Amino acid sequence: MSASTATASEHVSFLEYKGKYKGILGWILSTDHKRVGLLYLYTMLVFFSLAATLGLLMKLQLIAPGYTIMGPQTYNAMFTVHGIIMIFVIVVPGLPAVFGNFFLPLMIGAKDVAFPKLNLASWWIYIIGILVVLSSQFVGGWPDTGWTFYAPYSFRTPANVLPALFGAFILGFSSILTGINFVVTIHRMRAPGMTWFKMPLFPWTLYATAWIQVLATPVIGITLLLTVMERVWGIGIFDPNLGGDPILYQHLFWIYSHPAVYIMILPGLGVISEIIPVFSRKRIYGYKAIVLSSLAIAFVGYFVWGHHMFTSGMSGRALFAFSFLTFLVAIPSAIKVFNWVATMYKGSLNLQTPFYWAVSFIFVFMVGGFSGLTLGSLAANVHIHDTHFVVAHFHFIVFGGTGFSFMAALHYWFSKMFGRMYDRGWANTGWVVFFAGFLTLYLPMFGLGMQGMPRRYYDYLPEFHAGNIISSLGAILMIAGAAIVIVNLVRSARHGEKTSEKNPWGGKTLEWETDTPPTFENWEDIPSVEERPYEYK
Amino acid sequence: MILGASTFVEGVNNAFLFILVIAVIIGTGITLTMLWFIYRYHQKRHPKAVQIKDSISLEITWTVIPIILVMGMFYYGYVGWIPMKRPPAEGINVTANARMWSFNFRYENGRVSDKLYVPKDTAIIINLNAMDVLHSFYIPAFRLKEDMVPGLANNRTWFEATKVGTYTIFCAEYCGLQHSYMLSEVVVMEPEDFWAWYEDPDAMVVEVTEDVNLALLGRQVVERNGCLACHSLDGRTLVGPTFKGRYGETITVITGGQERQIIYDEEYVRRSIYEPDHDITVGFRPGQMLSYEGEITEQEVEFITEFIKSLNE
Amino acid sequence: MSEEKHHISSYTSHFLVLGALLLLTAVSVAVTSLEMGKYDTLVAMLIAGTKAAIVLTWFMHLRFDNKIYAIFTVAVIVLFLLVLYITFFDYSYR
Amino acid sequence: MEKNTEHTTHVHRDDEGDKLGMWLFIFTELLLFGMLFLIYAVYRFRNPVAFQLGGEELDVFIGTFNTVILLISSATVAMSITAIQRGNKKQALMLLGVTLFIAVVFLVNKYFEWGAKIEYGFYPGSEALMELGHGTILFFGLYYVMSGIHAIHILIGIGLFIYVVRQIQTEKIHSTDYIWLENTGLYWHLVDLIWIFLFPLFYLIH
Ligand code: HEA
Ligand code: HEA
Ligand code: HEC
Ligand code: CUA
Ligand SMILES: [Cu+2]
Repeated sequence: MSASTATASEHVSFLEYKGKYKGILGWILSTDHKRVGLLYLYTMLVFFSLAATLGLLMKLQLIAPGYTIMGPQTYNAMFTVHGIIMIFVIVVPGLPAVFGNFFLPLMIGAKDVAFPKLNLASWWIYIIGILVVLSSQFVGGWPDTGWTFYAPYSFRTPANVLPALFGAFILGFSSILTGINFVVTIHRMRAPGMTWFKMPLFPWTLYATAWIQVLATPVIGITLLLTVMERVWGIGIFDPNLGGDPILYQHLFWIYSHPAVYIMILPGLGVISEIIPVFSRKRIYGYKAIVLSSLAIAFVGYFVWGHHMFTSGMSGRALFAFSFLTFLVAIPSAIKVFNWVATMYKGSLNLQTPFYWAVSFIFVFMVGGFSGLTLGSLAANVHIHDTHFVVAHFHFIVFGGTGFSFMAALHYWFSKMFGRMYDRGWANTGWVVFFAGFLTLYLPMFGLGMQGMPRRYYDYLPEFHAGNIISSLGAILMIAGAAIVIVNLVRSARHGEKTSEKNPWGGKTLEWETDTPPTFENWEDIPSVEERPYEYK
Repeated sequence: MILGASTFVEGVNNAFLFILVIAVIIGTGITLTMLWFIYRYHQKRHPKAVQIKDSISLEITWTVIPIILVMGMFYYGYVGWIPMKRPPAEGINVTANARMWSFNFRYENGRVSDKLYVPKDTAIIINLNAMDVLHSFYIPAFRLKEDMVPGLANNRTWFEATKVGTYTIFCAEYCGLQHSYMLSEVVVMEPEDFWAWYEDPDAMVVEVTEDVNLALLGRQVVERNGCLACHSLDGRTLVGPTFKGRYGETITVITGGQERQIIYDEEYVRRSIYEPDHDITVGFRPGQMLSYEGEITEQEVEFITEFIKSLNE
Repeated sequence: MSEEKHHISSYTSHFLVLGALLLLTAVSVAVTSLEMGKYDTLVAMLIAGTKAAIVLTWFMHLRFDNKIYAIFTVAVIVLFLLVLYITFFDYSYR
Repeated sequence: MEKNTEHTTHVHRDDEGDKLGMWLFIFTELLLFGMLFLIYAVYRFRNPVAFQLGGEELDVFIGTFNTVILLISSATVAMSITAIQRGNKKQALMLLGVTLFIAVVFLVNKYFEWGAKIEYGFYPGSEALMELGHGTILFFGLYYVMSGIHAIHILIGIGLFIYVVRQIQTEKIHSTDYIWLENTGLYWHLVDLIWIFLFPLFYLIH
């Protein structure tokens, strides 16, 4: 690790670099931020496939009313595990853990993150958390509470929810550690000359995200812990029979989980802010506005949690305040969208796969965002709360937002990460099928929700059949698209065309100045920065 | 959107439409602009990008305009919602009881029903009462939804139906295994019909026993009270033990932590219904089944017993 | 970076701080016997808040360290108080 | 913990960074306990009388005693940092020894306090408690949870102190490299900080 080995490892990429350990140990015990990032990526791929398969099975069950392929207990367990994995294992750590780890140090000109060992530890904690969640399969069956674990059902259900609660609690630690790591890295390790307002936008969003991770995650930690205690000892805090208030549980849950949705989306917004200028060959429009809007989202996002509880029996005044704040929190997102579009204006657009993902991101993000506004409106929410409209909203914005930006980032940075280029033809085909499948799958759900089909329904009345058929067929189309995209990427990572081109897209941020793939400690000399990012001439 | 049949419909629909219109206009606008840029400024047609300076006034414009728009959205949402929170002083009071996984409705004169019967154009004030976990009282056609929270005092909602007809009531808050089967109906009638139903003397003192099949009556009671969500009639174990082939058997239960053998007889059935946690059948959890004290009469217990007995044949 | 100057607090100052904290504890215990009705909690919290501020400023060195820590700490406390305040939008008007 | 000595000595040592990391960790702790205080506030607001009566069940003397010794231990930690900065290893070790001792005494006190309550039949889920009103159940539920989680933090603190003492003995921590001690100190002050609020909220309400 010391400076002397750095000379020996000159021009050896981090993928081939030989450290203390060999083989797989060289990965799972490596503190190199790039390897940790890839570890997260592989783990996520595995569990995403698992949870996505559960999603598909649910859609198959819903293709017709009544029993089609599973019973209600299985269905309930499925959306619970699907939700827990998708939220706590995939999209919350998502972009920060994979691309944040890999690219944050590269983009700010550092050799690693501030606490590399802690970084590795957070991956291990993450793995342990996942295993604990999944262990429920073997100790009393999968939980059946939904990912929200609402009291009092979560301590009255006969299913064993303890492993899931505990697992999610552990996953929270991993998230906190990543957050601490990033804040310190960004404060202390920026390259000489990189002032705050010369920092690229992706690190900026990571910074905002990291603060939410640090300040919101403990809330869910203590909430889940209390639920565990409630179930084991009956302390009464959320149990109405003992004087507790179930609505207080919801407050605590959403005090975390609303900010958490911005943990999911902010880094995605950052990625898009990287991609749009690069493929437009243009300076980003409104750099400062975008930075400030990220911080504003992070801050205001703390005070809108109550919009998940509009029909919960909360006081009218609280509803009023939460609805008002919810509308305010939409403004910074609007600012970003306008600035992105303005960036394309009079650019010189280079149409590549990452750019397709980015543009389709803007589209689905808009649809998701507008449906969010509908949900934020008091009167409308009363009708569509807890229906498939909500399901459509969050798949649009979580899967469409975070998922699409994840895909965009993967394609954008692919060659830097693996030293190989993906097959562009397949990548574009995959995107088309995926996008089409996505719309077919989730658009009908808006209709179903407006008609009044509640969510978490194993079975439904015949009047909801039409929408469900289309949606289920869409799921199949989408799986096909996703399979093309993923198989193409997995194949290309192993056999794709080799490249050591440092800067295939003509980006202006620091990560494009390192070798492809980067060497073990990224830089021989830490670069120094004079210009603002994205200064195209 | 779907048909509407209450006084809230207009407010909700307006809020919805207002947002929808803005969303469609801005959404299509932005999408078309992007597509146009993609076409017009494609590398081939526009090889050299033109760098433009940021403009503060533009940033302010597209901050202020959305703020105005969202305040409009907030306003419509607020206006549509206000009446839901202001039940009138006069109206018919009904208590809606929810438990896993059925609703029932109790009227002021003591009449209990598993469907909600209401007169048209009259305010109905519903006291929401959840007995075990969260449920939610949802009538899409009325644009009405309110969670039923155990232990929450003053948990009320109200509505005024405007069209005669039958509409579905859903439970919209996840409440376990049979959540999707926790349905009921609201029947909106002309006021005369309603009052006739309400004061129907036969409804109160139902059964004149002679020549009626008690087991059949029992079956009705069991169906009406949602027992079948947890107890099967064919030997399968659902949430609770099956009803089939149990009557008269010697079974093992846990009473106050002690295992003991008892006979499944009428006395046991009565205790199971009124004090379910007194004897817990081995292999099941206490606290799942709630007491039906005050909801199922002694007479009905008799019917249920006959019904369970009849399943032995 | 690690060569920055460090402030070294004297033992005397630590003793003074401790003395102040103990004094406030004593006051806090003593006041409870006065019946002040609804101001009880307010007074208790004010005293506790003062003690907390003392611990933060001197024992935890916020006064001498980089200002950023103090700013962050205040921001976090404000955030918490806002969350608490907003929660009571519900409970005060139910 | 936040830092690792090996890495910092080889590649780059950044005491400020380590301290920032510790502060961030403290913020997470503040919010974690903050939420418990929020729950407390809500339930006290809804059950004022029961909370008052509950408070009278707790022994003010033990509470005050624990407060006083915890404050003293905070001072000794702070002083041990001064000692290390001045290069006075022996004094630092002695002061840390006092802190450790106090931490243990605190736990012993807690043990007896809890023990007496549990013997009395007052613990979550106990029959005696269930017979009392909802407010009382909540008061004692919160009392056990909050002082329990606080006690766990004391335990972790004891572990940290033992580690730090060993590091001082082996000269890994010395007058120019004492960030571990400083961070442990910060952590300990946090534990104190929380107790400063727990004490009046549980023992002093009337
Ligand atoms: C990535 C995650 C993510 C993001 C970013 C958002 C963003 C938003 N969400 Fe969403 N939400 C979820 C994930 C997310 N949500 C999840 C998972 C749930 C369900 C949880 C569960 O119950 O299981 C949920 C549920 C949910 C509800 C509760 C629904 C219910 O149960 O009744 C509400 C209600 O207000 C809501 C609102 C919003 C709003 C207003 C935004 C805003 O931030 C959106 C802002 C974006 C835009 C507005 C679009 C872009 C702007 C323009 C194109 C410019 C023009 C704009 C204007 C004129 C304003 N969301
Ligand atoms: C990131 C978040 C995320 C993502 C991506 C998805 C993806 C999908 N979800 Fe998800 N969903 C949630 C988060 C997510 N979901 C949450 C939080 C809930 C709420 C849970 C609750 O109520 O508690 C929910 C609930 C939910 C429901 C509602 C259940 C109900 O209320 O009754 C349904 C129903 O259709 C559904 C379906 C799907 C489907 C079909 C997909 C599909 O789109 C998945 C598509 C994925 C692919 C197409 C990838 C396929 C790839 C492969 C199979 C691998 C091939 C692999 C290799 C070659 C390596 N989800
Ligand atoms: C929420 C689920 C649920 C509902 C609804 C329910 N029960 Fe039960 N019931 C149970 C469970 C679980 C048990 C076993 C535990 C016990 O003995 O309390 C049980 C036990 C019983 C028993 C004893 C059965 C045996 O084989 O030992 C009887 C009789 C019974 N219930 C009758 C009824 C009747 C009548 C109704 C409707 C009016 C009803 N139950 C509704 C869950 C339910
Ligand atoms: Cu009752 Cu869902
Ligand atoms: Cu939200």
